[in-house]
Amino acid sequence: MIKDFEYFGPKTLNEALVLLDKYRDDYKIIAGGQSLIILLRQGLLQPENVIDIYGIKELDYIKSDGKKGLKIGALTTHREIEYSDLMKGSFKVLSEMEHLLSTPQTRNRGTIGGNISHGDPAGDPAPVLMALGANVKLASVAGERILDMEKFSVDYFETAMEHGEMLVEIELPAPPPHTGAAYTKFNIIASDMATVSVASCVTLAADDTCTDVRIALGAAAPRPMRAKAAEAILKGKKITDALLKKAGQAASEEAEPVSDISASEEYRRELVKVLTARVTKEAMSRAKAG
Amino acid sequence: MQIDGKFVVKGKINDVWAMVLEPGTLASCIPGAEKIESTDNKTYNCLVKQSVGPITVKLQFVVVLTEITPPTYVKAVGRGEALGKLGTFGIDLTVHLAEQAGGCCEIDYKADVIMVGKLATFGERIMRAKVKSVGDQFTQNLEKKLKEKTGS
Amino acid sequence: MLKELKLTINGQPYELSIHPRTLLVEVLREQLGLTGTKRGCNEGACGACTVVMNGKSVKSCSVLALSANGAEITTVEGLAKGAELHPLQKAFLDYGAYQCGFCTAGMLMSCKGLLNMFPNPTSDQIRDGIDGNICRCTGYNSIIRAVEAVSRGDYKETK
Amino acid sequence: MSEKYSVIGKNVHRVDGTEKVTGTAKYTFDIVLPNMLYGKILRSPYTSAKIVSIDTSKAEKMEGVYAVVTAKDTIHKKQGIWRRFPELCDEEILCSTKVRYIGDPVAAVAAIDEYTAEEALNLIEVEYEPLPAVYSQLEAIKEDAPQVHDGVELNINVTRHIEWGDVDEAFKECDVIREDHFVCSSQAHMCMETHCAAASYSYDGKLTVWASTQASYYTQVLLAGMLGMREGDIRVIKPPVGGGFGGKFELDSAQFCAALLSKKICRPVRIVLTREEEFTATKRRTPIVYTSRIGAKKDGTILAKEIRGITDGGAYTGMGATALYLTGFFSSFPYKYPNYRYDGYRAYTNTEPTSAMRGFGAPQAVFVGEQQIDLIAKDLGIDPIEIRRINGMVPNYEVPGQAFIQSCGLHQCLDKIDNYIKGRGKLPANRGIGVAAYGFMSGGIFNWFDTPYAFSSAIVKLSIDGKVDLFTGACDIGQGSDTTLSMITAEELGVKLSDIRIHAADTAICPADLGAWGSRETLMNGNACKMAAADAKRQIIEFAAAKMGVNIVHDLDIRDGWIYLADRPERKVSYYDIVREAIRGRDGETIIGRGHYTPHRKGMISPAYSFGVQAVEVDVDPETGKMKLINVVTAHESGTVINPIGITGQLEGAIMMAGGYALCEDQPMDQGKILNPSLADYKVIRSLDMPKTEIIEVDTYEPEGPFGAKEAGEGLTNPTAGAIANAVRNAVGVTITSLPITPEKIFMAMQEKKAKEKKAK
Repeated sequence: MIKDFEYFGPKTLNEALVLLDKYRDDYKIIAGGQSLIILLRQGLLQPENVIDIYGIKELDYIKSDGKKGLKIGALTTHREIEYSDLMKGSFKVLSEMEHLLSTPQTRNRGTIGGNISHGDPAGDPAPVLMALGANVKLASVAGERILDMEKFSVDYFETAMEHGEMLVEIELPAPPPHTGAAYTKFNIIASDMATVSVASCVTLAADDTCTDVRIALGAAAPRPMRAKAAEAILKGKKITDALLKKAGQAASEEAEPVSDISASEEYRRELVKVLTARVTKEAMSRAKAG
Repeated sequence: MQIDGKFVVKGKINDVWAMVLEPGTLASCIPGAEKIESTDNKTYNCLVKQSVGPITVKLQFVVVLTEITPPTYVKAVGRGEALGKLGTFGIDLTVHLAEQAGGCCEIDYKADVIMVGKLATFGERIMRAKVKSVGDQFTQNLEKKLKEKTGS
Repeated sequence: MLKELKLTINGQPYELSIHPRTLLVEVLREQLGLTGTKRGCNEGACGACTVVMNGKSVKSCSVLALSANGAEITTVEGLAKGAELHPLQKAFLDYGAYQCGFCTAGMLMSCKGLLNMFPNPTSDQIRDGIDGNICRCTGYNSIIRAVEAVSRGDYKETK
Repeated sequence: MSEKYSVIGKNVHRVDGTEKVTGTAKYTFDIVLPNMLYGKILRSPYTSAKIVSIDTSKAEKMEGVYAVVTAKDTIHKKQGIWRRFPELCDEEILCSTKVRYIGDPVAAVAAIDEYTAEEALNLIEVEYEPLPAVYSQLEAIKEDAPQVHDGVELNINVTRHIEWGDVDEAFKECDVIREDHFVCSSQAHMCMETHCAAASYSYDGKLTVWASTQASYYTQVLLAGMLGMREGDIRVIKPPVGGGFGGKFELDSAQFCAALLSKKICRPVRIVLTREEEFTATKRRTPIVYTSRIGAKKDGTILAKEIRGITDGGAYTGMGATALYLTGFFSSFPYKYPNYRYDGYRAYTNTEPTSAMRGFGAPQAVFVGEQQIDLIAKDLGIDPIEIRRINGMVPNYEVPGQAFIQSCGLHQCLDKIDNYIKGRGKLPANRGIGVAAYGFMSGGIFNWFDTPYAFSSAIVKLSIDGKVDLFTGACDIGQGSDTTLSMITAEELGVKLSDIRIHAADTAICPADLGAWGSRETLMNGNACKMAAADAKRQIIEFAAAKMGVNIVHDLDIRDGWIYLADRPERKVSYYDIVREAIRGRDGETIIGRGHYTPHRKGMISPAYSFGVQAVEVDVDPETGKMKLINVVTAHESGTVINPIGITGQLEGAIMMAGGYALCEDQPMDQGKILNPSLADYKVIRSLDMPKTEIIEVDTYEPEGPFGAKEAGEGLTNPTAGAIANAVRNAVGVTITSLPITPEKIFMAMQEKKAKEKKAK
């Protein structure tokens, strides 16, 4: 049962930030509530104050800024991203990822900002955002700061957000030409959280040399992580199957998975190995096609 | 839930033994330890704060050393509760120390953790991962501490 | 401390005073007696509590009622028009798309949400559209056949 | 009147259809009574502990709390559904001195709302003294294992032995013998409606209980025993039920605690279990470990089978004793083993009790048996379908000393599936089709409940306008028995389905019925309804014959609302007119038809058996071991089909449930604690995971069944796990002997196989 709390429903970002500052010591922000309400009901969270930001319309947007890339407001629902016309080119992976995320009702209600702020290492958006080189914008009464997505997730359900801060925007840089991105997740039931997930974004030169690659792993460590050793193997080279296999091996070694009821640590490493190679190959073929 | 591992530190087995049982050492090694007091040589009262993301749990428990064979073996039983009716938990811990060549000592530990109540129902996935990371951190801290003291 | 809540359910406006902790499903079932909407798990996993909110399907156990302030909500009780069943309801009857019936309200509302997005969904869209609803009895395929029939236009909605 | 039947075999809307699609059906979960309180149950957090003391005083003083009950408020009895055997009645429900698993109830609270009730639980102080505990059946039967129940040696709760022929001699004659080990896991019923009950005890000493139950009669009788009341003072009403699957026909904590609380304060109390309680503190599918030995001649004739099963009983007996029996019996299905031996042991453990679940020990038996048949076929170099043909049961086969099988369409099913597989041709790499054959019962003959009533009864009452009220104790839990029984009654009486109004499973107005389990309602209750309708029909025909002045050489019949001469159908009178006149002619006496059914001289298990063969096609990802179900084709026979849409639904639903058992449903534990007691962690097949399904109906006629009908629903849960295991072997060459068949297990087995092959080179 949920313990009662004070409820605030700010309608503007400013109102919200003032509330965050005022109740600095004991509040929880709720957006779509798709993760938070479960924790409230289990009694694991018993905040005095709940600040419901879902009504802040100014944070619900997707803007394409041509050369500068894409900006997504924190309160954009998964569903809006899933079906947005702006998810083109290498951003198409975002809509594909959203399609795999949980169930229609959750996608209708849940927001991308809420998802990554929850900090679940098995969440779908974070690895994709990391692979795409996203930055997140955090706001507080003191002002704004921009953080690399990689630095945003810190540990299990922990982010770099300070008390009084909230996530307001996700910024995606425009990809160079011949860039392709792909995402895959392994689970047993389609709507389930990832046992392991991998996102990969590859940029190729005219001669198909890999000029840049970013690989991010989900559910393979206490936080979504970049597989930098794997990237190093591929960067600057012409990617072959043999090289992909090597990269998969490297990713599997740098991952820090644990055993749980879904899979053993050993099996998770195998999955990282296979999926890293597969999804990077897909990203590469998209880069070529792009 | 089983957690086990072993590591080697530089130092004489007797020195390592003395240090491991010193409340001060434990207090500084257990992540989140707020209070660790020894009432006699066998009983420790502990208060440890742990958090997983937004969830913070205060654990209050008593550890009793049930079997001691200096300087090679100690068995400890811990029982306690998470404050706020979140549940109770128990730890059965065994530690073996073994002298190794080159003035080193191997510490081999095995812990069996049982959680009861709400604490236990919070996603197995997260709890297990957290316990492992706390365990890892503890051994790292201990290793560091031992290295400092033994000057290796 | 009670808070004011205004919402429109099946076309009827309501004004209520509720505890902030109250979930949308609790308002519907306990305060308004709209027990067609079920609760199967209380953790946002089974979909039995699905309602259509501002045109989209949501799990009413995962929405704070206050967060639905001002919303337009349709529950299973609002599907039929007077004595005339909704096409989905007719198709569910014809195709035996229910057994114990406990998931049916949520299932229908997910389908309604789907039809709001895609008036003539494909089989794949239907499968995806009801993936958030567990049915322990039917194995889903009869539900998919029923919605396919609606999608084909076998059932006309009375205007 | 060219077609044989007017009502049965037709696609109809279910009789409870409109109320279910409009949300107006009122489940127990929805019941709100005037002045009603809400109950919650305090449960043991320990797997095994002595209860030193329970202090409820703080909870009782809390505002909004109206009653708290503990074992002290009971009459100190233990209950169980195997009533004939007092030693198997081992469950107090509210524990007095000892708790035996995490979830065992110790107290219950009734309060003004659920929030208050739950808060009050936190104020109850229970002092426990933890005791040593045991968590698996193999540990439990060791000499020095802690005892779950005092005085039960080696924790062995029940044993079962089934034997015929001379097994030891027969093995000597076999050309090939193989022994395999299998492990079958647990499964949750996962009914959409959790266990719940509303109880209202009146000041004049009568109790009414609305319960989400599969057997209102059992609930009535067991409650009477536990409350020290007379059965007749208890009325149990079964509203629409949100699924049962075997999990709702024992007396449960919601029913008992709600009744006890209500009795204490004479106010209605409703208890709804949470999903977590449903997962951890009800009952679950019985996990079993098997050792199975099978021997055959070179030509594929199987001579002998010897199987041992040890089941994890959990903390109490419940229906688990029957699962132990049935897994042994169905391990011999659907083959003519000339020599057979089963030894079954059920061990108590400190875990959630295990009991009946759809298939009732048979899905486990088929997982084992159908893999082993495939394996020995491979040893012998015989096609899997062929070995099943050689040994498969046939009509009028007697299972020695156990059962007599009348109708049996197994061989036709094998032919159909054989054709289907051949039609698929060569499959791509890493694809495989696996086959499993099965048979299942149409209701159990055993009467461990010791009921003095007929197993099924029905009453048909006619209104002046010919409309029919049908009263029966049958429990529709979603499987559609209300519709099936209404169809049978309408057919027999010769009226339209819409002329029937069914009143079911209200113990005060309906005759007793053993409830919905063991696939018994269609055959057993169907026979009772048919007999009741025939009784009413006889009375109408008597009057019609006199009225029509028919020569006594003619037979009269009723169909489609007309009473007519069987051999001169054009001579007819309206059924509706005759009923009106008949009632007037009988001095206004209501026309009532009565029917009942109890199987006699039908062996020890069931009066009839249905059969089928299933082929499952899977695709395995060779790099990860992930398996996808592609298509499930089932050829089955269930006698005359009463309600075709109902059968399709049963079949597809069975695949969802049995496929889940094979793929992903499991209840892993750590020292007696279920690790996934939520739907986020307990995985069930959803629409995107559901394979295509095809059904091939094979025509049979069961002489014992109403209009030739028999079981169709529960048996369909049996083949899938075995067929999937066989399909995986055919796809990638590995044998998975434990459930569930996870990608990780497939992957690891493939790795092992590769390593072996490498070594062999």
